[in-house]
Amino acid sequence: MTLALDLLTIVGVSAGCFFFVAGTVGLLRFPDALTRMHALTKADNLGLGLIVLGLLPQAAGLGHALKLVAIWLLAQVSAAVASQLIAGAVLRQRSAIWP
Amino acid sequence: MTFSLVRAAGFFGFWLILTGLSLADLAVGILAALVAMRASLVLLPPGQWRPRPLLLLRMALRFLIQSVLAGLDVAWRALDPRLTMEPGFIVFQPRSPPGPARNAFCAITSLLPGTLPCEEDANGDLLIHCLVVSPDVAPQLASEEALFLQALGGRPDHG
Amino acid sequence: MALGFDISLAFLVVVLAAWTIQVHDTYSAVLAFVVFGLLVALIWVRLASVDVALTEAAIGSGVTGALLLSAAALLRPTESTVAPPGAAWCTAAGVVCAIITAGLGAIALLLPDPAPTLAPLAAANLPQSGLGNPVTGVLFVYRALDTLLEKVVLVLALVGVWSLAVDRLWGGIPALWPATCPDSTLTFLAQLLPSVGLMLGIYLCWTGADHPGGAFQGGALLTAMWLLVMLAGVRAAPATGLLSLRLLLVAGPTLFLVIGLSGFAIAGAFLAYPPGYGKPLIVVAEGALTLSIGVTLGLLAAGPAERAREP
Amino acid sequence: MTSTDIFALCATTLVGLGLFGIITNPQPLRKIVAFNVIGNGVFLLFGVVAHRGAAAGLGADPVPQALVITGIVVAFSATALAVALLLRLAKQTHLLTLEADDGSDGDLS
Repeated sequence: MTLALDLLTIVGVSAGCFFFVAGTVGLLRFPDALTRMHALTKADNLGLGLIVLGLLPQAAGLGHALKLVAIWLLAQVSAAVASQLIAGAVLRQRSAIWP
Repeated sequence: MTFSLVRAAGFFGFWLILTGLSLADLAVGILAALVAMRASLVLLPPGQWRPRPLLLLRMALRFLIQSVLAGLDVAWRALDPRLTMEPGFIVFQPRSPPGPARNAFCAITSLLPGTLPCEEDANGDLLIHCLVVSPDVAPQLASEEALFLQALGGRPDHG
Repeated sequence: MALGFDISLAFLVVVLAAWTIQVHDTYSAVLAFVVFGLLVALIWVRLASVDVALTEAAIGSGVTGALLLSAAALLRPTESTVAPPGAAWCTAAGVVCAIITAGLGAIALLLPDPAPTLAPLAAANLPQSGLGNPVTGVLFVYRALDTLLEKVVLVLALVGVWSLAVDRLWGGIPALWPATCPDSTLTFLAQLLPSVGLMLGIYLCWTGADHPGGAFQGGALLTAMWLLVMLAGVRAAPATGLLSLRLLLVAGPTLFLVIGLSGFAIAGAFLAYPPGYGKPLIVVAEGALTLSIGVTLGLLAAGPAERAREP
Repeated sequence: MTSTDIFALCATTLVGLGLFGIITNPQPLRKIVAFNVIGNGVFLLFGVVAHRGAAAGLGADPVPQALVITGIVVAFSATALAVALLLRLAKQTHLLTLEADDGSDGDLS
């Protein structure tokens, strides 16, 4: 049983790291600021979710597990809002240069 | 009244997550929950929404799957050597009234596959940046929004 | 494995610091400084000082970052007017700084072994205070005078900032640039997050007696939430002349001072706690201090009054 | 070479980098940022000393930790005061150097 749980952790955390790497690759390869925001928010959100999922079996009790989930939710809200704020700022800057 | 109580109970639940069950923490927890409820009522007064728990749960599940798809989609595009995408903007006319409901919908949209709301123009239309521009995006968003409004319990034709 | 992690962490921190110093654009420098602060907080975790890590992340990186970012945005138009110093001057400065770094490094590596420490003393006397967190113990029992004076420094700094307002605006409203779009997702965040942040602030303050956390960390969280609400334009910044605001500012230090003075009567010394009442008194003082610190830090970041008070 | 030594060297490098920034960067705001980098270096040195003094079941000596917490807060208030002074200076003179000016006063309204 412990082995299965550890295996879940290893798989979850590795998959999470993979998505973080993919998000970073997107950040470097995508052509402009707006497409990069897609890469960062969506891939990192899934990456963090998978890491949290992987860490759940290692949590000492329900309280700890729920704390981990709360971290993910808060990060998700902040990622969603921050990406839109940056996108808005990019657009305003563009329209200032090419009105 | 019941609405405030539901919020206070939610905050108290959050406190229990933070501290665990222990008697000494409970008094402070109740105080903290009341403070948080007061703040949340001041900042976000209850509207005329009647949230439906079951529909909300279904939407949360759908959103979870969609955000997994969004992550996969972006990761695939980033790692694909051909870098296939046709970025561009679409204009979306939201049916949700301006305010918390529309803002919440924007926040959800930014985590759905391929869409990122950028700004709201003078007519209240949303400018949405898409990784792949296609005529399917707007109807898809409209159906997401209808689900969202249904779960919130508002009338979709409102506003 | 752990050593490899530490080396890459230290390397990243140094690179970010160099970037902060050298990059041309001030705004980018400040952004790099914020990331730098967060990574320094990670170093604090590696140095087994979680209380400091929380403070560094919240105040050293977060609130300082917000303050510096707004200043960088305001000063951007004036940036290009300044000429950099010549190459000879930079080389000389570089040599001097390298010598200082090398000297400090040698001293740091040649520190006496075993290191002198007050940890056993602090640990042995901790049970008397009823607290579980040794850092809170040091802050509120052994070095309580430092902590009290520090609150006074915070208030004095705020008096200094406020006195930079033009005379006729004294007691007016600080200029926090409001959000660019009146009703946006930022508004939503400012409506949703503060209640959760308030709970976390109270939690950090309350748990600080026994676990990492405390008045500074909790107060900084309150500050962050308040700044968010003001910046999103959900609530306006308060007039600095408001009596209730000023009472909030001094409530924490005053209560702490009263507890300290009453120590003369009930425990025979300034800032002494009667046996058995240490923890409750400290928790009460910490609660009031958290509120005062939160308000003070927020007003420090908001700056002097720049608009007249509405009559 | 232990982790603590690595962080000690990191801290001293930060002090040197910050000092270099204060000397060579002509813009006052950059000097304030550099001052904060120095501050972080000094605090980290305290942290190294605290970590070396780990004993009695504590991961680090709590006394330097408490001093650093106090220090971070005081550094923030100093930064806030400096930034406020700087913004006022910029508003008053429309200039942004600490160089002696040519005698012509700015707009002192």
